[in-house]
Amino acid sequence: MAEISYRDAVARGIAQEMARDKDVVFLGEDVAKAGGCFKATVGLYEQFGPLRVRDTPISEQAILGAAMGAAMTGLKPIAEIMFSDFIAVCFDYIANEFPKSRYMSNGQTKCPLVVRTGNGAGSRFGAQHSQSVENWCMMIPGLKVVAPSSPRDVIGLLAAAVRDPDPVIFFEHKSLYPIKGEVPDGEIVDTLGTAKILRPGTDCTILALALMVPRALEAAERLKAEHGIDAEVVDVRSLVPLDTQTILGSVGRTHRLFTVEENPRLCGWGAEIVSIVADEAFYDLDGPPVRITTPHIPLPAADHLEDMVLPTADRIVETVRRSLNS
Amino acid sequence: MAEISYRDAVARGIAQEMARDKDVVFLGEDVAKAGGCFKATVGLYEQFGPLRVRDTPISEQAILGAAMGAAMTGLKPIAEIMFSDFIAVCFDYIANEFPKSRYMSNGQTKCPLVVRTGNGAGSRFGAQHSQSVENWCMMIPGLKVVAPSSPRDVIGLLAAAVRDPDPVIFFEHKSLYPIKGEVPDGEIVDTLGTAKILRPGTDCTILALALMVPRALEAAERLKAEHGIDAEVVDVRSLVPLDTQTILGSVGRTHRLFTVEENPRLCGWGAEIVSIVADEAFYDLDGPPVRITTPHIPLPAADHLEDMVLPTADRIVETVRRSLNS
Amino acid sequence: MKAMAAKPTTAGTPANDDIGEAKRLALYRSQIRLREAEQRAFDLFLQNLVKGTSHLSLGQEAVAAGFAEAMQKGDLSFCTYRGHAHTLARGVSVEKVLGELMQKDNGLMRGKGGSMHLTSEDHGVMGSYAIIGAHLPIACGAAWRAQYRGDKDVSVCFFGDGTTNIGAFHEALNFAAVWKLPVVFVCENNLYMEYTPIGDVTAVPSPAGDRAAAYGLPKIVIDGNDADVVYREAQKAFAKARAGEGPSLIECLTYRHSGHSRADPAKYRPEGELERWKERDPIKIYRERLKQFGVSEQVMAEIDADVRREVDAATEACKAAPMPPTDILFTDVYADGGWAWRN
Amino acid sequence: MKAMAAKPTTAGTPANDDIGEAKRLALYRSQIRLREAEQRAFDLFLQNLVKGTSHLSLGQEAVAAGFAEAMQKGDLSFCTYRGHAHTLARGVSVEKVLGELMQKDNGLMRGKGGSMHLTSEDHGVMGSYAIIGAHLPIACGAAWRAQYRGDKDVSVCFFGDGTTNIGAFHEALNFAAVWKLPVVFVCENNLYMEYTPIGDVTAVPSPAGDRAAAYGLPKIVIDGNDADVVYREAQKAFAKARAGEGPSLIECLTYRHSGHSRADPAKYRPEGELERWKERDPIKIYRERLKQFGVSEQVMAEIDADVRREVDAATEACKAAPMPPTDILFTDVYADGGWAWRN
Ligand SMILES: Cc1ncc(C[n+]2csc(CCOP(=O)(O)OP(=O)(O)O)c2C)c(N)n1
Ligand SMILES: Cc1ncc(C[n+]2csc(CCOP(=O)(O)OP(=O)(O)O)c2C)c(N)n1
Ligand SMILES: [Mg+2]
Ligand SMILES: [Mg+2]
Repeated sequence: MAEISYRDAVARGIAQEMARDKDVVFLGEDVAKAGGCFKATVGLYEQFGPLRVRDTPISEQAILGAAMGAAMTGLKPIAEIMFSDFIAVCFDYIANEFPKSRYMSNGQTKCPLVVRTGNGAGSRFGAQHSQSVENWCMMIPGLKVVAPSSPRDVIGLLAAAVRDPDPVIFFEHKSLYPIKGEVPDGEIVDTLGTAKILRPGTDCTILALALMVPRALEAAERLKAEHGIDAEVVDVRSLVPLDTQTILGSVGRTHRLFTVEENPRLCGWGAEIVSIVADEAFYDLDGPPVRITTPHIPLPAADHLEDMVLPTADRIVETVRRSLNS
Repeated sequence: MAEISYRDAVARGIAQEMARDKDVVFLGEDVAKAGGCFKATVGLYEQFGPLRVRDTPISEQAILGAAMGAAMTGLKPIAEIMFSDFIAVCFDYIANEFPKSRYMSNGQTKCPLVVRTGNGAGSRFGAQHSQSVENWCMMIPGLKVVAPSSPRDVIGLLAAAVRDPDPVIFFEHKSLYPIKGEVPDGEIVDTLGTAKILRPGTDCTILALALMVPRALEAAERLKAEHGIDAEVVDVRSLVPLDTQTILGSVGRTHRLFTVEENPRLCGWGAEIVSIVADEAFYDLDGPPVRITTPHIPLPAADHLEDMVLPTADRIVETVRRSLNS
Repeated sequence: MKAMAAKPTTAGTPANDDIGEAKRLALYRSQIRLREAEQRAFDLFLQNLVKGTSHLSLGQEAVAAGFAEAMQKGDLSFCTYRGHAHTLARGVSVEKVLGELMQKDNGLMRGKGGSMHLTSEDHGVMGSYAIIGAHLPIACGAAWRAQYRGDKDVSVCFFGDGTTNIGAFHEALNFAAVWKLPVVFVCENNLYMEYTPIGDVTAVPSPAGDRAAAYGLPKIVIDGNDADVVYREAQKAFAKARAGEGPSLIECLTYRHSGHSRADPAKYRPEGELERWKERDPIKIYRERLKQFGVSEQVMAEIDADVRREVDAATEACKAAPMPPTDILFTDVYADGGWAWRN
Repeated sequence: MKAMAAKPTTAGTPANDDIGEAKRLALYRSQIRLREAEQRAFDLFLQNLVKGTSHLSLGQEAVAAGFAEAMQKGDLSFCTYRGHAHTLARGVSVEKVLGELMQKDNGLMRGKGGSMHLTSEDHGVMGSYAIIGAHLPIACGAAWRAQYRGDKDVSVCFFGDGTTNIGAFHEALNFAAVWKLPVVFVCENNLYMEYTPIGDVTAVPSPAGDRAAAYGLPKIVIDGNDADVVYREAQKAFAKARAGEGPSLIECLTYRHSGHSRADPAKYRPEGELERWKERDPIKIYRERLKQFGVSEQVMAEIDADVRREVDAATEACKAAPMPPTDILFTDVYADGGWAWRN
């Protein structure tokens, strides 16, 4: 056991997989010699050398296209897209190439790759460098989509993503990079498609992802302490595959659902899960399923403005309390 | 009154607006001399000349970027992206530029443009030329998103989109191009953000968009004739702004909701609307709100396979009947 | 049009035959086969038996044949929606290609992909891509794998003149050059994007050739209607790639006799253009070449007949073949064979 | 490094003074102003008063000043995240720029945009774009409007060396050339993308210059640390654009003294590189130039003091300014001033 940061967990996860399998290669902008713009890949270049850890031009389409071609022919590339907002400049690979080639070729083509990217707000970077865009990927059939909330999950889910035979988009939350957590020694491999109940509870289910997980946990403690409401907190972790069993199971016990997501309001993963629950567990619900999201606006740069728009523990407490008491 | 095709309505709508306002200009691939790959823009080049109707290179980023720059500085460009799947190669403009510049500049920047694009399945073009991608746009704050189902709406909503001061993404359904409908003479201007109740009913609400509208209408007739179920059919028409009043109003009367969308399953507009209704009209609902969608798979090319995956009148009838009788 | 002026650049004689009779006959056979198969596809389309869209490369056979004949087993082809010829040229059966166009169960991808996405990994055909430019970076990636592993195969990426104006072209060329990847980019300049003349939308006369220097590469523009010229240039580029000396960009001047796609009557051509290019039909050129090298009419006729037999048999097999079963709808989204996005 | 070798190419004398004293003083003042303002931004950052990120162009002032001084009212600037200098050079007040960096209510966009998105339409600053390459096509569009309407303004688009490798660069250059748009593309080659030397990731030695021919444009690579050189080249390009003769692509060799962004200590520089470039500091060069032309130390000192007064006053104003009110959060998403996506 050691306490390491989410940031260092990224490098450790990649190193674990590169040490295990020489087909794992890593490319991206400033990732090698400089150790990455968030310093999340420091040391990999030194450890694995210039053939396996490669700096690229500012050419996101070339990065993802090259990752795909390498994956189709036998490697297991990890590609970094520095900020997840930049997925927009290489979205064709995410939307039209990675997820469709196997199907269109009737199973001939494989695409075992991982795209890692810095997601989410909190750094006061403004509207083009702060978005949460996991829904841009969740909505595309044929991808897998993961977003860890802790250093341990970073390693375990990254390892699972690298070993997975399908294209996985791996969202690291920029505001979590400095946070620390306990991580066991030795190899860590987790399982995609599994949500985790982080805090069992009986009065309602709160689903959260990435940076929203610690906020949901804090809210749950306060709901209990201040209002006697016992909330179950589930870290969704994997949007595709989606662990609907855990989610439906939880709602089946608590009868109330809240989702906490950083996505802007419309068509986020909260909408998907609420729709699944409303359809499949309608008669389990004792009241309306409620989404807590960022409002449907671009993100402002100023710190106190940015802080106001993301869901906070306060907002979660207030929303749950009011909804359960009404 | 005249009967014209959805395809011809596109050219008529553009011509109506270009004749009215010389700031309206039009650009895209093969749109000018060749009249467009779907022949939806035939005659515009002849009528408005080479300065206002321009063929571009195969450079979707340049097309949308140029439209934005022109819009910022005084023109009202209409840009064509031939197939909506290609939005993936110019998604940065859709996701990061058009919708954020006004906000980031604290209101200094304007962006009055329209992106028209051929959306949807039914032509057996396979996975990269058949997608319904209106949700790719709906999920981005700052855009407006429209998808007409009839020739009259094509003209009226296109005119509204051109006159709108914000960026509007205008989804034409490729499989509707040949269908015909009555269109009044003279100028037609509709209103964005308004849904239309096409068939009043009392037993349930069926929301549909674009190609799904005629299927929903057919299903409603059959539900009535074969099962005595009186369905209200609402053409959503505009995803942003979303006419939640009409939608909530309808559900308030019928107490049951079905959405019929061509999007693949996850994070479509159906999920958004179901979530809104589940939250805001939970106690109006007499049973689970149900989404009828394309399954979450890439689209196959073969005709009978493609026909099987899109929602059909049959599937709507079956789903509604079973759900209402259970 | 410019290409019209160019005479076949290498009218070899038996004395300087660097290609040799066996390869020449193979080049001939391949071109005939592509021509016959695509002509048949067109006939079947007129009979309403080809579904969806389809993009023929009638008139462009010398490029596909010339490159494919220069490839070795293990070399990889990356094609576009206009990929029938390149797929066939790697040895995929006419039946599998026509079957896919007819969306039958015997098709290459059993109707799941359709004519724009022909893929046959067994033959090194690593896919046909229908988003302009997308496959250029993908070909780089395959070449990167070869470089990383020390494999000696070359990735060959085919695309059109119009494709040189899209961003992915630029990113891929720079990337390949910087990483010195064993990839060969082949631009088939058939003078048009869909319906718009390439000159109307391109800043330079040679859409690929005049861009090569931007990536530190030599300008190579060749007669794409002469299979020998193509074959020789392909060999050079492949040798360079295998020697670890990096990518090549080759512009082949050619012309499509058919419309852009099945829906296109190609009315935008200036009068006489098609006729002039038909005089430089690659098959006509190659028949003359073979004659020069002393190949008899009878040998050619036998090849023609042989090819026709394959195409006829394929046509019958496709007509008789069943539609794909509906259970394949939900297979092969993910590597586990299924499509489950939830538990 | 290559630029190190180049001496200032035009060490004019009063006899051949094509620029004239008034403009020279303006160029001097502008460079000092950019330097002082950015230096202040750095100081404020060290005091923890600059929030979010920020990208200084200390050392690159000659490019911004040279272009801005050649622009006319109505000409349009399109900048990147590294846009403070270009914004200031068009006449935007130091207070508004520092205010935005400090995310105060007196900022140019009241803290809604942040340092990467400086925009002041009143000054022709049509935005600063933080997605690499995005603004090149946008500048084309503004130029298209000018062409369509017969307006005589020029759109000027600034970007870095690393940006030449992204797809949008290629699309924009071709588009501008084909449409003959009045747009000037200015590549500030400061030798690095973020932390990676441009030579490591680019197929040609001059990332912009060696690409110009791919768009039918002449290769122009100039000393970007000499404001006179920049000013003259800008004038030429603007005249060409206004005459309807199409776009230009100008590569300016320069160097940033600071790190890529506030987080970057710039450890990746080879030893001595920064020092060598500081010898060619644009402000040092320009002081010498002014001396050559007989401008006294005292005149320069007065300008310096004047600028310092503006910067000091701006600093105080920004420190005193309130935070932006929270109600602006929900304004100006749409043209109606609000954010309503539903009724
Ligand atoms: C990104 C993208 N834009 C547009 C299209 C539509 N489209 C299909 S083929 C084509 C023309 C391509 O021209 P070229 O590269 O010369 O190839 P050719 O068809 O002549 O072989 C276009 C514009 C597309 N498939 N993808
Ligand atoms: C599409 C995209 N990719 C990557 C980045 C991250 N990024 C910001 S600045 C930068 C380096 C840009 O280098 P250059 O064009 O030389 O400009 P400079 O910063 O040197 O002025 C990178 C990679 C980005 N903002 N957008
Ligand atoms: Mg072509
Ligand atoms: Mg740079």
